[in-house]
Amino acid sequence: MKLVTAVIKPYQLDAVKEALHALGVTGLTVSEVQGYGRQKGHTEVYRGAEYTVEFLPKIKVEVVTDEIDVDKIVDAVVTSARTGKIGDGKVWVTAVEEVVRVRTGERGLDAL
Amino acid sequence: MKLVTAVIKPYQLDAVKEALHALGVTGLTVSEVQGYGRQKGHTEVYRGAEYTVEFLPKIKVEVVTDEIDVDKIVDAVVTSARTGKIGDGKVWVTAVEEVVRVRTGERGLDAL
Amino acid sequence: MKLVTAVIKPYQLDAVKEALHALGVTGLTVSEVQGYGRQKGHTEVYRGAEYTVEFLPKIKVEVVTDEIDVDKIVDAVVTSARTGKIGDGKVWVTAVEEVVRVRTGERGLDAL
Amino acid sequence: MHVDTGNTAWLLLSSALVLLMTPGLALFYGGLNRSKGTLNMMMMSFSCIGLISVLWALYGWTLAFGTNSSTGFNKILGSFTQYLGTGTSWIGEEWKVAGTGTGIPTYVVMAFQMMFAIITVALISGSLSDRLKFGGWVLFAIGWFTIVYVPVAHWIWGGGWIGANLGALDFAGGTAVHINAGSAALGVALVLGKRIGWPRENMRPHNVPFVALGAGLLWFGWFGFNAGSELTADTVASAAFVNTQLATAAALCGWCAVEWIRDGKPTLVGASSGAVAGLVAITPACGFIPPLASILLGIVAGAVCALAVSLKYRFGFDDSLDVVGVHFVGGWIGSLWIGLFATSGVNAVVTHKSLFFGGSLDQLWRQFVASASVTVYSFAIAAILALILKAVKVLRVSEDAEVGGIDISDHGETAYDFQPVAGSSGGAFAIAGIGGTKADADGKADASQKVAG
Amino acid sequence: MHVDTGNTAWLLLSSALVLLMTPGLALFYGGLNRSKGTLNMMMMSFSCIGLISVLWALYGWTLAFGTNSSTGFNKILGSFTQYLGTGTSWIGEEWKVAGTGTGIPTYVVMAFQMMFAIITVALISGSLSDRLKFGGWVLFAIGWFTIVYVPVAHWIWGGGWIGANLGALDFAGGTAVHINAGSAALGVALVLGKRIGWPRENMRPHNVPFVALGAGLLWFGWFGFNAGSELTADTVASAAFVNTQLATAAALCGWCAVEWIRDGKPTLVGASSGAVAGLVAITPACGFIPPLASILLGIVAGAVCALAVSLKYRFGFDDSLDVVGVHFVGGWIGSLWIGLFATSGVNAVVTHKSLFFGGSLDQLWRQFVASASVTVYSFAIAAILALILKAVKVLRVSEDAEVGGIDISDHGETAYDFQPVAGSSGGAFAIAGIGGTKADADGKADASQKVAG
Amino acid sequence: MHVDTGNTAWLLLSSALVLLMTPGLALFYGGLNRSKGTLNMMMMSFSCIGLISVLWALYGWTLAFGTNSSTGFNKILGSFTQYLGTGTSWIGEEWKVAGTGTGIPTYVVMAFQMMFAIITVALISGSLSDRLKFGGWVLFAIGWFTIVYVPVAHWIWGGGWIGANLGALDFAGGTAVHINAGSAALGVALVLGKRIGWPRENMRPHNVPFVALGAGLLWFGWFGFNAGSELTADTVASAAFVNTQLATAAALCGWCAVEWIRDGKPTLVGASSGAVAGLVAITPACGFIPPLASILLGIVAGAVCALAVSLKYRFGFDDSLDVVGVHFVGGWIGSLWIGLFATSGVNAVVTHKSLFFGGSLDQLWRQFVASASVTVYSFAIAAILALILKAVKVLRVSEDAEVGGIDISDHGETAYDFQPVAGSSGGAFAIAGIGGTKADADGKADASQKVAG
Ligand SMILES: Nc1ncnc2c1ncn2[C@@H]1O[C@H](COP(=O)(O)OP(=O)(O)O)[C@@H](O)[C@H]1O
Ligand SMILES: Nc1ncnc2c1ncn2[C@@H]1O[C@H](COP(=O)(O)OP(=O)(O)O)[C@@H](O)[C@H]1O
Ligand SMILES: Nc1ncnc2c1ncn2[C@@H]1O[C@H](COP(=O)(O)OP(=O)(O)O)[C@@H](O)[C@H]1O
Repeated sequence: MKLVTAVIKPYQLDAVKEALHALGVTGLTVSEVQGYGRQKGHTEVYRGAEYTVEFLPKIKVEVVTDEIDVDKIVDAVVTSARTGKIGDGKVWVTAVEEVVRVRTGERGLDAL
Repeated sequence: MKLVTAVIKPYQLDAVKEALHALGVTGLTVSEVQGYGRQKGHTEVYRGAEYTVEFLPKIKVEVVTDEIDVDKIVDAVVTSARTGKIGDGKVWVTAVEEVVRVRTGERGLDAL
Repeated sequence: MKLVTAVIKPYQLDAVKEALHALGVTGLTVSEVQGYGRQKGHTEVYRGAEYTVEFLPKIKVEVVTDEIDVDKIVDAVVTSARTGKIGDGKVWVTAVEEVVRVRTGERGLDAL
Repeated sequence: MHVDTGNTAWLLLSSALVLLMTPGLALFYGGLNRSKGTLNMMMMSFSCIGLISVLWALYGWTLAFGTNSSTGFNKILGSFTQYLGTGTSWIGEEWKVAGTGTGIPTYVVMAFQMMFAIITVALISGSLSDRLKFGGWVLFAIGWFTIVYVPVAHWIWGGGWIGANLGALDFAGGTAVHINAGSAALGVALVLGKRIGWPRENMRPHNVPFVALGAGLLWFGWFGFNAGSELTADTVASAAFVNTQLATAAALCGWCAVEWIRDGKPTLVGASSGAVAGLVAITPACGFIPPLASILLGIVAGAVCALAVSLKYRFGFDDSLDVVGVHFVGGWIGSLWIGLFATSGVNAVVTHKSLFFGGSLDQLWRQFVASASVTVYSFAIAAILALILKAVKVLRVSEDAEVGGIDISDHGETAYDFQPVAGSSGGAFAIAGIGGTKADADGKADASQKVAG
Repeated sequence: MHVDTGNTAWLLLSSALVLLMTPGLALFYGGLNRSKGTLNMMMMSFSCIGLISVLWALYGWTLAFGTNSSTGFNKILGSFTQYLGTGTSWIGEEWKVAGTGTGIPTYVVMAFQMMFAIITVALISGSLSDRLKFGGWVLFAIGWFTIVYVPVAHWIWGGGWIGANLGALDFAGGTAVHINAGSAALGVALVLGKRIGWPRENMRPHNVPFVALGAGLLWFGWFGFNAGSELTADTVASAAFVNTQLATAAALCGWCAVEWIRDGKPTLVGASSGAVAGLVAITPACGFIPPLASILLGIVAGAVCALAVSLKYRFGFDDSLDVVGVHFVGGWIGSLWIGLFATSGVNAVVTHKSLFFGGSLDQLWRQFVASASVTVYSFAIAAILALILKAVKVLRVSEDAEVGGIDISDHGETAYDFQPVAGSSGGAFAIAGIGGTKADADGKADASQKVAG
Repeated sequence: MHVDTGNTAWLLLSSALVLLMTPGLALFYGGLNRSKGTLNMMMMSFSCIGLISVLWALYGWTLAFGTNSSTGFNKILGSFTQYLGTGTSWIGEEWKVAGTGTGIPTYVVMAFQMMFAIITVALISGSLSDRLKFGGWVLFAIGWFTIVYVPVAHWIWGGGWIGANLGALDFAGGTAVHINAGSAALGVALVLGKRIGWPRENMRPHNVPFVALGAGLLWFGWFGFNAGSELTADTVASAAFVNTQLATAAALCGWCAVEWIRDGKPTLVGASSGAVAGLVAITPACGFIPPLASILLGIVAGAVCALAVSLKYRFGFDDSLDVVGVHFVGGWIGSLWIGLFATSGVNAVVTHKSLFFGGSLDQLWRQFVASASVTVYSFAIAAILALILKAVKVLRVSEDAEVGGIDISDHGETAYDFQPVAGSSGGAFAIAGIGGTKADADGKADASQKVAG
């Protein structure tokens, strides 16, 4: 099995979720992160002092999946998360050795 | 070494922490995530408009551990996090190539 | 490619970011986590009831990188995140099988 | 004539109470809004306090409440000179209180009315959240205040045609304030268009305790608004006070009842909204109707407004925080209520007969004409002003700015920077100083060092 | 007799101030609560403003403050008809102010007392957080108001046996409000049981600035509560004002001193709680005792209440936000203080001798009997009402609802939706619209499009 | 002489309004601060309410406003005995109101002035955030109140040399309150040193809606501060009220205008700060100058203070929340403005000629001398007190405490424990009870069980 991790723009989450849903992905886990990269942050002003905010809000999506589906999933994420502007994010894949569903104790593909 | 990642119901964190403690696990890292899966969200009402909240709050627990202990740890997490109701979460295991303790620079098992 | 994950003290983030920058790392993703380990939490008092806070705020930094740079990066993080006091955190390395830049669809090292 | 200290104290207090309503409104609207536009929403209210106060003193007061020497034109607009620029010549002048041998310093009456002008303009902002350029707002506020609020206030309270000729009643501003602002809010919102994502996305209130506290401050301040409008501390002021409390309480219950029946759950946003709907509805009527009629008014206003806020989904206009559903609808209900239940038993100034205390439509049609006139006038001018702003491209922010948040794009600040994490010694991001570093720190400052944590 | 404008202005203002206390209480309680039950906690207060206002006007006022023609029964309950339904017949009636030739419109006195009834019921909710069905609360509030508050107010202030026969004193509500509510809070909490996880888990305040702001608003409003209870703006009102300030300030210091000595750290929750404890304790005594006795009262009340809030851990009852430890205990201290320090030098209505200004137990035992009677009566009826609600299964929410949060289960809303992240251009989740999508959006609405961010 | 109920009601109200300002200030400062020191910041204000109230009653009032029998020494300090310990002997005493045959209970005047003393001390705390030991603050507050505030209040208002001999004017506290506190804030901040990381890191406001609400409450309360300072509800009070509103509104605009021109964006923090700057600047002048001069004053004060808050970056002193830039600078501007625009047309007590209403420097130099004297005296004593505290090691917290947050180190509590997550049924961390478990739960308590979620 594989873990697909995607760091995307927040506004694209809905599209990504729907694209994955269309592929039959039934579960995923998301979290709030802050990204630092080519995309530039903005400036805030407080009582005359200007501050540069370098980190930008991003959403991290994690999906554990069958090896066979990995490419489709990565493609779906990349396509649905794309706006074409800088800062669209990254997707990476790592190997997962075991998965367990807590409720039932099922393992492997059955756990997904 | 391995990294055990568990996505669990928030209310179970205490039990999981204690189960791991009983196994001699001395450290872990947790974060707030939002889960999407079989478990259904709830509905909120604002001035007559109803909204379905699809994502549910979960806790992600990460433990880096010795290879030998992995099975015990996975079992302990699964058992202690279980409520038997849908949405109890997942546990997965990935391979870790190196660990370092920042304070001392110790590597491998010594770093845990 | 590799994924370097570091759990560090919040106050050290700036130093780590600069150390990585100096190495030519152009992107990273950070998130808020809570750590449990040797470092002890503090006590809070509410209307005469004392509460022990066991989890401590930490920052998790994730960097996907070329295999060749891993050691330099781990060293840079460990050095810049160190305060020498307990609770400085951990750094671990896992293998990444594929990376894609969402904006362009570039893969592998080009995606970084 | 001498200054009555009790009445003066009451009106000074009432003025302060009405001033407090605008920060209360800012909190109410700010809490109802999504967090990324909270500050802009609050700034629209705060900028009114700043701008309108000064404009009122400079020319608003004399145009609205001064007496125009041309009797005919005085039905349309007040004096151009009497109180212009708030000269000191009338610093000792007293405003005669009808039916007493005493007066109140004219300055206090001017201040009291100033606070009404401020909040009326601020009310409009609720339909415009997250997408109106702040510069556009400022221009709109100045324009609408000048062309709409000032003459309408004159028509109703300053000796103009609605009060003096038509004989419509408006104790504390159902027509002058709420119908007026609500109608303008609709006009601008239609020109401005919907927020991106509306209504598919959940643009729910980001801070409900703020909504409730805002409603609480509004309620508190509204006693000055309503009971203060009698200008004196007498039995009519007392009746206005009691009616305000009863209608508001009943409207809170009415709104929650609709929610409980329809959705199975009464909400705090609903209770707060119901209270505001009740306050709005009782405003024109509070000094003219008996308490039981006020309770009934409250129930009706609460229930009807609870239903009315859904209309925007049906008709597809994005009245973001429901200014139309609450202020426009509530204002109309209250205005017509006078035609149904006004009685000289409560207030001797009631001279025409109402439906239930006289069996006549005599007062009712006057209320209708007054309300309809203000509705049309305010809507039209507001929409025209918005179209002009659109033409000169100061109306709507860019899509990027709207998605990223108008607080950043138009104000360069964000509402919060704090701790998500329970029981932490300060959130990790905050300790890390992830909120940014000073862009223009000079060399000397840079020398300051961080210590290891 | 004529209306004195100064006194009327003062009582109108005081009524508005006391009304503000309930939103202030909602904030105080809401901030002390865990965030998942904040809105429910605030709704318990807001629903009281809605319900009790109307019930007070309909039958509460006449039963509590009307005069029953049967002299004997008048010791128990007021008139069934005199002010029923707030008829307009008495709209011009004036409430005679003892010792002056002037009056205040009866409507204002009715409104002032209405605000007392509201907050007394709301106070009870503090012990019931996170687990009482909202429907159960509404039924309880109506029942307890009718069977307990109305008669007790009559006994103490309306011509009933405690004030008229026993001769116990209660200037602004130590017995009628705080002992009464505190005792009821204990009764219901015992029947209701503990929150899941209590006391093992840290159910700490989720928003301490709200707690402090709530305390600040309570303090501000309490000047109306206490100094307003004199009904006139005279020297006794002035003494009540000064005593209120001094006792509250001293209690703030007293509570913090206990914390500093015991825990090594004074807290803002403690300072806020101490202030409330001081306000509670001075309430019955503020118009009867001299300033130095007030300072002493404050120190004692602050310190004792700081210790008293720990009792729940010892006895194992979950008085969630310490209504018993603060209002019940504080109310008792203040009530007995009258027996120790009341003097006719401050207020001529003091006729029995106190311990320190007369060396007699004459006033003290009267205070004790009054306080004990109300304690027992209120506790018993409250517990019985709770048992009835339990029997018909509208008392406690399900375990799932309690763990998930009563805000969701009973109100379908959550308190906050905002940005954890420092310096972000709006939080990622909020931008993502993860807060949910509209369930019932019609087709037309769905057509609206998102744009790329 | 008899008590005038209208004036008494007005001063009772004004006292309550001024009390409310300190919780308002706590919110304003608390919101401007980083979240990890919010509670400490608010505690500095709340502790003043507790401490200074009691000390004022015990000895402050008699030393500041009592009359010293030695005429010479009376220029320096008031009576040691007249009102000592707030004896009951003067409970019926009336404070004669000049120009009327009536009085106000002396107790009310004492209470009114008490509130001024409280907030003046609290104002200082804004420059000291996140790093001053709370114990050190308490000692400083007591010391500065006693050695600086009490005599300065006497000099200006109590019959001392500034008011009686120099003839400088200060209607409501520009010199006595704002210059005084601002100068002290600078003195202590210099001794205390900068926050770790300042100015490199962004120590931006953590809760901007709190800042705005705090400013709103300050504005509301300030009507009591300024218009109340006339003691009576008359035409001068009315002028003071109007001037307060106009200058504040204009200053809000002025500050925002500077931001808009300089940074391209007006902010809500700026609008709130501008309002406070306007309130500060109009304070000394509000009862002496005409409305147009007030508008001008507001614009100048808003713009100048907006620029002045940047000075700390240039000079490298960490006046954390800009007490110097707003209160010190604003106080000076307002004080000098009297010398420019005071006129007996507004207030008969103006006897010396101002520059624009008399073409003379007669009033201006008096204002300068008064302001400079208080600046020097307050700065010197404050710095000396801070040096003493430093010497005995109760001044600054440890580096670890500062980085981790003074709320934890000095108060053992954190401001918030709530939900970052949008639309969740309560945040995961909070549901998990990650906020800690009760440390001292006894066995019985531990038996309570969690249920599965
Ligand atoms: N090497 C990396 N490791 C981990 N996350 C990265 C890395 N580089 C970029 N990211 C994440 O991807 C986001 C987008 O990257 P950025 O360089 O701004 O734009 P783009 O991906 O379009 O080139 C960043 O905000 C960060 O969260
Ligand atoms: N394929 C997946 N990848 C990552 N996380 C998942 C996946 N499927 C489920 N999850 C996580 O597990 C949680 C529980 O899953 P759910 O399907 O609701 O119930 P159950 O695990 O009991 O079948 C989800 O909320 C989500 O956080
Ligand atoms: N086995 C582990 N797996 C994952 N995270 C860990 C583990 N052990 C420690 N951590 C993380 O590292 C942080 C620091 O660990 P701690 O034991 O307190 O100090 P140190 O690393 O200096 O020995 C912890 O707060 C936790 O977030």
